[in-house]
Amino acid sequence: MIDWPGPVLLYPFGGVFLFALGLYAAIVRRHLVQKVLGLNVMGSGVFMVLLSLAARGQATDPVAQALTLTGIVVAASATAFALALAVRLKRVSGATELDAPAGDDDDPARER
Amino acid sequence: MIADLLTVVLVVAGLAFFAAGTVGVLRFPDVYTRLHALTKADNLGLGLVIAGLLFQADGATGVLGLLLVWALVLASGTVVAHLIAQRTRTHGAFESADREPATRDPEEGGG
Amino acid sequence: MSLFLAAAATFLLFTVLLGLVRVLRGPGSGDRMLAAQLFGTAGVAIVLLLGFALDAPALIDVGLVFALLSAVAAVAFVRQQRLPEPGDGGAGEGERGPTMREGSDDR
Amino acid sequence: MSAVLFVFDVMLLVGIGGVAWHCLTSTDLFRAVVLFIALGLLLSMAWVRLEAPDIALAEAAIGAGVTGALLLITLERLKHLEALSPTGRDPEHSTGSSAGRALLSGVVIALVGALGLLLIRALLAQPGQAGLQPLVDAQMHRSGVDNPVTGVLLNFRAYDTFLELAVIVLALLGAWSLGRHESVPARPVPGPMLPGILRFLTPVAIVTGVYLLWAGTHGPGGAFQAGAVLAAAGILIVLGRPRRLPIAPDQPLRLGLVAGVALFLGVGVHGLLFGPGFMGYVEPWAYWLILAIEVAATLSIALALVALFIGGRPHEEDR
Repeated sequence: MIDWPGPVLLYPFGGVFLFALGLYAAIVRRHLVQKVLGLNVMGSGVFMVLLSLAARGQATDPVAQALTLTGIVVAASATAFALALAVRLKRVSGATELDAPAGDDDDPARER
Repeated sequence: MIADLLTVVLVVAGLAFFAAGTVGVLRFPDVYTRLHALTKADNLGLGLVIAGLLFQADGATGVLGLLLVWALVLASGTVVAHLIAQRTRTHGAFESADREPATRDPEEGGG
Repeated sequence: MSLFLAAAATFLLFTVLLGLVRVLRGPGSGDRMLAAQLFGTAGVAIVLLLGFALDAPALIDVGLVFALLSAVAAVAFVRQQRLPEPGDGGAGEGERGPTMREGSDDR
Repeated sequence: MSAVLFVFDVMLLVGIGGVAWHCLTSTDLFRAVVLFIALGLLLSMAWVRLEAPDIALAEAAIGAGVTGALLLITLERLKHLEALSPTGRDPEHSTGSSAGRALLSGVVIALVGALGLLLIRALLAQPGQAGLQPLVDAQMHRSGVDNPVTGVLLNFRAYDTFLELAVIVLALLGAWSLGRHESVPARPVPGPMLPGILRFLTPVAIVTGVYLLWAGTHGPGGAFQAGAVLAAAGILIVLGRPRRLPIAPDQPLRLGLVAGVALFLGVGVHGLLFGPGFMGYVEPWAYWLILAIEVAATLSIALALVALFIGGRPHEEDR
C-alpha cells in the first residue's frame, strides 16, 4: 500500500514533537484540566511513534498496534479518573491547580 | 469509464460545496449565518462526495455502508446545527465555558 | 482514479485546516462547536476518499464511527447548562436532584 | 500518487502539531477542549495513513466521542462548583512571579527539547523492519481468528489485555472511592430535537458497536472499539435523560463491570489446568473462547467508560 517511505520518515518525528509538547504542557500549565490534556497529547505522541515503527516493513506489525489499542483505552479511563480527581479537588478545596494553597486566604484572588 | 467520469464530476462538486462551506464559516458575521454555511457542506458536500464514491464501491455492503454514513451525517448534522443555533439563542453567543457570565458576578467578568 | 481521490482528500484536509481558524477565533462557544462539526463531516469525507484511494474498504467503518460520534460531543455541548441565576437557584437545585444539594451541604 | 500522499502527510502533521500547540497553550479551556476533539479526529486520520484501521476506529470513538464529551462535562462541573463557592478562582491568572514562571518555562523547554533530540536519535538508530510481524504471521493459523491485531490482543499477548481490563476496573474503583457521583449538570435545550436525535442515534450506535465486535475476528474492529462505541451510546442515553441520571441496579452493574476480567481469568485458569498453560486456549475452542471473552470485555469496557463518565459511585450504596 505504501509505495514510498514517507510515513516512516515523517510520523516518528511528529510523535516526538507531540510527546515533548505534551510533557512541556503537563509541567508548565497550572490548570489541572490543561495538565490532563498535556498528558493525553504525550500519550498520542507515544502511539504515533509506535504505529509508525509498526508500519515500516511490507506488512504492519500487529503487536505494536495491539499495544497502542490497549494504550488508548487505558488512557481514556485514566483521563476520566484524573478528571474525577480534579472535580473532587475543586469541591473539597475550591482550587483547580495543584500548587495553589488550597482554600487558603492567600489566594491570588486577593492580589487583584 | 462513464462511472469514473461521474465520480470525478460528483466529487469535485462535493469539494466545491466543502470549500464554499469553509469560506462561509470563516467569513460570515455571526453564528446563524455560519451554521447556514456549515449545513451546506454537511448535506450537499458530503452527499455529493458519497454519491461519487458509490460508483467506485464494489458490492452491496460497500454501497450500503456509504449510504448509512450519509444518512447518519444528514440526520445528526442537521439536528446538531439546529441545537447549536437554539443554544446560542437561549444562552447567548459569547458565553464561553470557562468564563462566568458577566451579569452574574461582575468581579469574574474580566476572566 | 486513486490519484484523483487522494488529491481530493488532500484538498479537503486543506479546507479543514483552514476551518480550524474558526475554532481558534471563536468568538462564542457556538462558533467553536460548529467549526468542530464541520471538521467532523469533512473528516468523514476524507476517510472515505482515502479508503477508496488506498483500496482499503474497511475504512468505511471508520467513516461510520466518525459520523456517529461527532454528534456525541455536540450533544454534550448543548446539554451544558448556564449557571443558575441568583433568582432561580432554588428551582435549579431541586431540578438537579439530591446530589447537588448534598454538594452545597458539604461546606 | 506518492507525491500527493506526501503532501497529505505533511499537511496532516503540520495540522496535528498546530492543533496540539494551540490546544495546550490556550488560556480558554473551552477552546482547548474543542481543539482536543479536533486533534482526536486528525490523529485518527494519521492512524489511517499508518495502516492501522483498528486504532483509527478506537481513536475516533474515544478521542472524539467519549473523552470529548467527558471533558466538556467536566468543564461544566467545575464551573458549577465555582458557582457554589467562588473561592479559588481564575487559575490561569494566578501566575505567581512572572520572572520565576519565565525561568521555569525556559528550563522546561530546554529539558524537553533535549529529551526530544535524544528520542529522535534513538529512533534513527532503529532497524528498518517490521518487528514481530513475521512471528505473528507464522503463528496466526493457531490463534483462532483472522485479524492479527485481535489475535495478538486475545491470544498471543492475552496477559496484557487481561491486565488492561483490570486497570480499567481499577480506574473506576478509584473514581468511585471519591464519593457519590456528581450529577451531570445540565439543563437541556428545550424542544423535541434533542430527544428525537437521541432516539435515532442510540440504536444505531448500539448496532454499530455489536457489528464492530463481530467484525473484529476477521477485520478491523474488536472488543475495544465495540466497547468504546457502546460507551458512546450509553453516554448519549445519560445525556438524553432530561433531569436525573438513571440509577443502575447495583448487582448487575457490578457483575457486568467485572465480567470481562472474570471470564478472562476463568478461561486463563481453564487453559492452565486443561490446556497449554495459563492464558492459553485449548485449540479447537479458541475461536469461541475468544468470542466469549470479547463479548464480556466489550460489556465491561462500555459499562466502565459510562460509569467513569457519570463520576462517583452509584446512589444506592448511600441509602
